[in-house]
Amino acid sequence: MTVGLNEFLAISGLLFAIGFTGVLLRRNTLVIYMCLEIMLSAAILALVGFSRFNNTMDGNIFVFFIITVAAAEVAVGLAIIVALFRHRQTIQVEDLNTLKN
Amino acid sequence: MELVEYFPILVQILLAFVLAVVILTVSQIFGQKIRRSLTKDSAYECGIPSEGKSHTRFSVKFYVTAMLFILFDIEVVFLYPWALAFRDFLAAGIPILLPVLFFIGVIVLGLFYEMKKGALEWEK
Amino acid sequence: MSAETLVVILLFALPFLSAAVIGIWFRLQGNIAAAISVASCGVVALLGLWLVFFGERSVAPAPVEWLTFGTYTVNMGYYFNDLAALLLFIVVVVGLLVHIFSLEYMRKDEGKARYFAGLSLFMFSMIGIVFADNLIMIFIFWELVGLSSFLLINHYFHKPSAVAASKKAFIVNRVGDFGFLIGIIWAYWHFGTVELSVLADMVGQDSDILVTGIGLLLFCSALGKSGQIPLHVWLPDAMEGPTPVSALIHAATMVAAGIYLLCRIYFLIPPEALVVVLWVGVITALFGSLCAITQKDIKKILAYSTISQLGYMVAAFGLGALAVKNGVPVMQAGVAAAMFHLFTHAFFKALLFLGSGSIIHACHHEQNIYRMGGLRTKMPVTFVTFTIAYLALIGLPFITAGFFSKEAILYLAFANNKLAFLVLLFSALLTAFYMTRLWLTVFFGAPKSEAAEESKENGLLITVPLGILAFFSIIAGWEFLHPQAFSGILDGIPHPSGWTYLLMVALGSGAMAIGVAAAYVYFGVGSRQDRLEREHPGVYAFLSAKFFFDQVYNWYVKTIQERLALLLHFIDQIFISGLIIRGSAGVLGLCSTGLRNLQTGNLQHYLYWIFFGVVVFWILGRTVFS
Amino acid sequence: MDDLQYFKDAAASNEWSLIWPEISVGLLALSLLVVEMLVPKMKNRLVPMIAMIGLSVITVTLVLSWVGMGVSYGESFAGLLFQSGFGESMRLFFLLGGLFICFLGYVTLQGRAIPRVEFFHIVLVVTAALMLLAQSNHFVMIFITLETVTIGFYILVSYFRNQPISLEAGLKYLILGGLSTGLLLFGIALLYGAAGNPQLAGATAEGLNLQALRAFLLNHGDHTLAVAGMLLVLFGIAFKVAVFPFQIWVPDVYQGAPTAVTAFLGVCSKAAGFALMIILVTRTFNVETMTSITVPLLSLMAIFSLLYGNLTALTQQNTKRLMGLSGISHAGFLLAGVVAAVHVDWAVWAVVFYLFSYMFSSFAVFGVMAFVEGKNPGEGEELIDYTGLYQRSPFLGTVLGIGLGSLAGIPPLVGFIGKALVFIALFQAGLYVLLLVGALSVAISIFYYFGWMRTAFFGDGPDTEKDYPAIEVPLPKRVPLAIIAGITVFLGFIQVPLAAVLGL
Repeated sequence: MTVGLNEFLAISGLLFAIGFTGVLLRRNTLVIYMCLEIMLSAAILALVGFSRFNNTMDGNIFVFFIITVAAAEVAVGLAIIVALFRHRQTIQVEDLNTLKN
Repeated sequence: MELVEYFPILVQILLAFVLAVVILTVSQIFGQKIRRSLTKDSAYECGIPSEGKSHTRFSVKFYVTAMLFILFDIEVVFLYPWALAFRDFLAAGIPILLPVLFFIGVIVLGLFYEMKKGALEWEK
Repeated sequence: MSAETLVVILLFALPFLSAAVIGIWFRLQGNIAAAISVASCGVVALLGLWLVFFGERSVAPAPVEWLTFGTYTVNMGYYFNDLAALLLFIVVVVGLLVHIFSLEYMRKDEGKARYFAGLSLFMFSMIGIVFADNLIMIFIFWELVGLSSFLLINHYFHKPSAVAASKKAFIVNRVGDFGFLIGIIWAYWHFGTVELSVLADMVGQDSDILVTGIGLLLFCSALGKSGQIPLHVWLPDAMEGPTPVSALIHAATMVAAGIYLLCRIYFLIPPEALVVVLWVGVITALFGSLCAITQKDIKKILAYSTISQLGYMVAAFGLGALAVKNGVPVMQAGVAAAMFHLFTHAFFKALLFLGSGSIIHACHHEQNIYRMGGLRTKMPVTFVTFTIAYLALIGLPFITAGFFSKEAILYLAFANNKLAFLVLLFSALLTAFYMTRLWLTVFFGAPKSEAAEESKENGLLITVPLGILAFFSIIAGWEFLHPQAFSGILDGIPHPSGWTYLLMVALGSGAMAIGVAAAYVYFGVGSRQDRLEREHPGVYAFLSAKFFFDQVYNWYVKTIQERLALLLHFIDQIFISGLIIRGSAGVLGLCSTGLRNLQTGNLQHYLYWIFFGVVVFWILGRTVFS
Repeated sequence: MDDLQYFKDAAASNEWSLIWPEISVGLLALSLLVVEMLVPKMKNRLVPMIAMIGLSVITVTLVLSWVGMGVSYGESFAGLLFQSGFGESMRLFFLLGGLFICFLGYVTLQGRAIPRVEFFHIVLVVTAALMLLAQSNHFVMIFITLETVTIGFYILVSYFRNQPISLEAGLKYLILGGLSTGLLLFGIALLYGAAGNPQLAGATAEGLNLQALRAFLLNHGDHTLAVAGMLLVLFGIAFKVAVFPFQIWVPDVYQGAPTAVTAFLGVCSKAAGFALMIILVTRTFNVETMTSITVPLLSLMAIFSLLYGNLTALTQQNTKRLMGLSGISHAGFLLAGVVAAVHVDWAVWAVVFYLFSYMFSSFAVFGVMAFVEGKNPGEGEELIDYTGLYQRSPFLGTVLGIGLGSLAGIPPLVGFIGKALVFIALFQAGLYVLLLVGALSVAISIFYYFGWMRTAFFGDGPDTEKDYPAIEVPLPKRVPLAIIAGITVFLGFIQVPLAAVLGL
């Protein structure tokens, strides 16, 4: 048998679900952030898969941009998380509830 | 492609697994038995018990450098397809040089900027 | 540009400028502000009178493109016919007198500048309503009038009651106005235009295109502004404002604007809608006069009497078209009767209010009629003028203006709808009853308080306007004096003939006589306290409960446990107290607090929220909708 | 080889002159950094000036260019961009927005130990991205510009890096925004995959190009992957415009962010989202098989947003949160307008007009907030702090009154016209339920807007014993506020100029 589009989609769907679940369940902001990146990777995988099985390059090119954007996002995100940690000494979500109601 | 072509990978995984199991069991069988107790298992059998976190926090400068590295590292991504297509495009007379030069120029400007900001000076 | 157009532009510009100038430069110099405002009003009055008597009637001679949406352009022009002339006459005359009156009445008030700015703003908006030639313009000036009334009621904003009253007025009016707005949109969608003249032609050609819904929605506006049941609740409270304001806005002009609007767009109101209009008016007339019986605050009495008189006008309008000639409803009679009563009522009710203002001014802001008394000798001018107004209101036959206009309405009712006729007649009797009570208690007997003791007649600034208004309260009803300017409207006044005429006079004046006599016998002259209250507390309590509109409202404000009240008095409760007075305690307030607790500040919860949002809407998208 | 030919054509379709405003805004942003490097001494005064002057020059030139050569129309950059009247008007919108935000930032940042230059730099970059976003015609373009905007906002929201609440707001926005990005991206991937599927007739190689996508959807609008992708994309954008149920982040982030950023977020970010909504819902997904889903779905979102925003705002005491929550209800209005635009073409312009009116009115309010608030976090943000504002500073009081009145939709201010237009559009589209809910929510909104106004004008706040200092606003800083307030009133009476721009 061959590895077809469906396998790609299954895995990317799985990644997406894993990422989403992690985002929902983990308490540590950094880990949540990683899970978000996993969701992005899921989308990337889907794009690559489609791009390959639809014989078009757009998907692959798009992936470059996504990677760049993700990198920038990570840079900013890490900066924020680090700065917050230096003020609060914690990045557990349940401790970050000054803003409410 | 045929799943068969993945066979070597399968073999390798199996090998790694088997090897680990074998070594552990063998050592369990032939290694000398020791009486285990809490004191024996603790880090120091004598002297004061260890205190404090095992890992220490390190300077935020690492984060800064790491982020900058990520950014500049990723920008390179765009140069690969460019390099691949460069020759053909140039031959076909498609403007390809100047746009990339502009792109790199912007990145260089960013580099100067962060130098000016002193993000790269380790000692301060 | 024709002279008329120029004058109209001036009429708009002057009050607006004076309001702006005062607001920008003279917020603190009360006297300068007063001078500016009165001066501008005086010029406006002159120009207005010129326009009324010599200006030619014209429909949007110089329209200016003003707002555009879709494929439709609303022009800003004016539409000046005898109807508009009539109201313009009232607005400028009463407005000027009230301005002059205020000079004395508000002399020591620290918010003088604010007050006169408010008056000017009101004149601007009111003139806007008079001239507006399309529904959207009317609506916008409608809101402006509401705003200026809001500001003026709020004049004594350090009094919580005034603040509450102003808010109540504003919100209740907006309730009506949303009906109005929807009506306008619907009308635009249905007829494709909102120009009054164009609409008139369309309906004239084919009266089948009328939609009852549109008529009723447009009627909502009058419901709010003219204090018809169930949106009447704001008018009595509006008496928190200064008395001249009550005279100008809440008796003579603004509350009459509702009737004016109805008459202006009468061709949009199909017979089915008119039945509703009629009965709302009739019930309001009865309701108002019943409530007035037990009030002790002189201004509250007059307020309820205003409600009931407005009820008369609305009823008159509703009656007008019940006579249908070859498929097309004949409105002229109703419009004429309503406008005629509006005309006379404006003068004598304004006079009543100014008179009470003069009394209140003299009695150091004492408003309880049982703490006045014996003012006949102390304030002769006020007494005479007030008496004239009083006679006009109860309709003293053959002399006073009120008699003729009320007769016209009663005759119309008699001709078209006997039941309505009886109710109106009865409320006429009640009117005589409570007004006589007021009159006897205030002016006769011995003074019953320090204030009344040392009260004395006011200066010319107050008495002259009273005199002028008294003059009009008499002659406004004499038809042989009606100028050519108003012929377009007043000629349509229905006249009974032969024995019907005699019957009308007999019944009308009979009811009046009975009312007066009953009040005289029952309350006596210059009584110290309310006999009804003393002897029949049950009846008194029932009446003074104003049919529990306000009672339940206050009671709710105190306690929110009682959910039943919500169902019974939806408008009063949710829209006024539940939402406005006690936003944080009312039902919506509770929802609000409940919803706010969703904002736990915990990122995890937010993530869950979004997750469930995605899931729910995903399922909706994938199953229900597709 | 034909590939090269393809690229040749693509390169040939690059008409750089079309996007001169974006380019010049970007260069302006870079020049700010250069300026800081060259003259570090006077940067605090110089940089904001350069930013504002530059932006205003560009704005004027843009408008003049319309008068001069009219509005260009059609695809360019190999279908990445699509010039149209809509895009042009949004360009103007974002330029004006960026301009005023620079002013607000100048006010907010004064007397704070925080770097200035980066703020204006990022605002300019974001503005350029927003302007491109409004004209994008290709999912790559949409994604890049949207992410540039979002990442810029991550930084801006947590800009007061010495204040934990600012950082916390930034973090919350970061995580939730990342989530929405994930949804959006996955949706795009699915759409792309569905559109390019060789098995399907009418499959397109350009699955990321909106026209091509629409051409595909015309045949396969009910394709499972396509519908799934469409839903995910809509969810992703719904987060950006903060409509129910993706509105939950709004109050916290708005409160934590610096006021200038709150204004930027509340107006320009929202507008960007709605520009996308219009591009996608009314120009791409507008095929029967999909409108049958989108219309009821979005209507539901709009209804809930209207109710949620207004009800929650009723008892809100913090002005920033209040603006956020009322913003949700305005988003509900706009979304309703978008839904109407599916059926009625000119409703698009109603939405744009509403966006403009919303921008002017809420900028007036935010401008006042920037002057009232204190330097410490959360200082001067409560409603109580507005007690007797009119007495303390008649100017600010008046501007606030105008802004709030317009937001509440009191005629004759511009907010009323905006609402009226949306109402008419809804009526023509036959969406009566939305119409009713809209009217009801306007009635509710009157309450809290007027509560605020009364506190500011008649000053009977909860505790009047505490005396509030008068606020002095120097003349040069009055000018922008006065202009904004003036426009709010002026457009209320005469819409012709704006209508002319919008082609209403």
